[in-house]
Amino acid sequence: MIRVVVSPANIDLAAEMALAEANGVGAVATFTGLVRADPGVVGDVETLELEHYPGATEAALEGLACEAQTRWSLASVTVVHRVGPMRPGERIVFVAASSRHRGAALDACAFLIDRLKTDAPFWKRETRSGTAAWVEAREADDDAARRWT
Amino acid sequence: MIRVVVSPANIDLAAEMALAEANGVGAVATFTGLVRADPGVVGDVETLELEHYPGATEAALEGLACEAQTRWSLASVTVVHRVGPMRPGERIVFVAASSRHRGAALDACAFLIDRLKTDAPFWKRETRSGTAAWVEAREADDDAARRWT
Amino acid sequence: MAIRMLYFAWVRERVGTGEELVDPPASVATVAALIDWLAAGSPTHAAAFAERGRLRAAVDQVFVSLDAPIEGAREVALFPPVTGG
Amino acid sequence: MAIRMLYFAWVRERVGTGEELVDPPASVATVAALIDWLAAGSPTHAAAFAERGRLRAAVDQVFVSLDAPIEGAREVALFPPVTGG
Repeated sequence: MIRVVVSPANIDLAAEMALAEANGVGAVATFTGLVRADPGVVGDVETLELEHYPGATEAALEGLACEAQTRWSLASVTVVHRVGPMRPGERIVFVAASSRHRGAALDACAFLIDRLKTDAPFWKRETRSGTAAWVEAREADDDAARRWT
Repeated sequence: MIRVVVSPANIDLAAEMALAEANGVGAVATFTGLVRADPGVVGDVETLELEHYPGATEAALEGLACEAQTRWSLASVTVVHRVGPMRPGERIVFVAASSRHRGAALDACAFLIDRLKTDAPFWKRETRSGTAAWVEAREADDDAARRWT
Repeated sequence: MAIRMLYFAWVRERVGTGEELVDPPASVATVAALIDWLAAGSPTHAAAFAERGRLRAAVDQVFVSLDAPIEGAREVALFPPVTGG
Repeated sequence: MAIRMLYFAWVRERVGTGEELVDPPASVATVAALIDWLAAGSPTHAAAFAERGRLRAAVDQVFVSLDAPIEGAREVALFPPVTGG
């Protein structure tokens, strides 16, 4: 099963886990990314806004999910990414990989989130003390994504 | 936060996730192990029974959780392990690690489940076609645990 | 043939629109040449595209480097490095 | 001094009990020697401990190898390799 969702709706973790577990598998690895308040010199993050490239974003995530499923023979791959405005503590992204044994699920989960960070067209804009600013890409993300090539 | 639970109760995933997320963190990685029916020559698994060493098991899990928290500066570590009889599809184990960034959470989650497999005193007994048999340890588990030393 | 340009994040804000139709001459053969051609025609575009090293591109929704050809392209997107997850 | 022996999984089944108190002589200095002493005193224990390579041990709830000393130990557990998770 490949499940890719890009949506402004809250991410329902229990529902996503139930889908990932519903395959008679032995192992489910997940990663959840949350909005951090991340106090800075100009105050805490009040709002985080996620912009995406409709069509291309979904295609990129489906491509990643297929690549993971083929590479690790997974029973299921889930990638749910929120877009639009959100607040600290809310979920931005949820990825899950399920398989018979744990090694494949854990590796695929790390692969999915590392590659998502560099390969999927999303852009973050933070608002602190009423002022919005685009978040800069992290070089560490490129390094993490390169591990898998 | 370190949370270690060894109990015959069902693992409540949503409640455990809520605890792991309640620290203003940016990343939560989880691993869930499920009972597999795992069809074999003597039929499917009907029941899986988990025996443990009361006291020593909890201490071993707390030791692992502390080691992970120190090694990766985690905001929270959760290890919940079920004991007693259970059926295919039910959760045996849930581990979660949360941190600011994803690398620490993902690595700590893999560490916890790899080391739990070799260092915590649990024993599995499967019943297939009415006959119970103790599950043999896998050499692959020793190899996975050694990665972290 | 007209190309549908898409802009995202601060590129969109600096260009002042998320989408426009453009019709470059046939001599404009790559994404980089397209950027040069757009910048030459408008100070707003020139300012938006000033930091060439911070621009990324997709041609017909496929991520490409700036030296990629645009022959036959129907949609070209320009945007900063991605920051999802 | 008496030692509380604990047995788990198939070791428990083969010994026929999960727990017993034993009082080895002072010359029994290691876990391996304790196993030998128990096996010498009872055919059931001898059978349960026959595959020495498949036995693991803990002394006072700390995992140890079979050549570990048992001086002062109050609790010694014998069991197969663990299979949790």
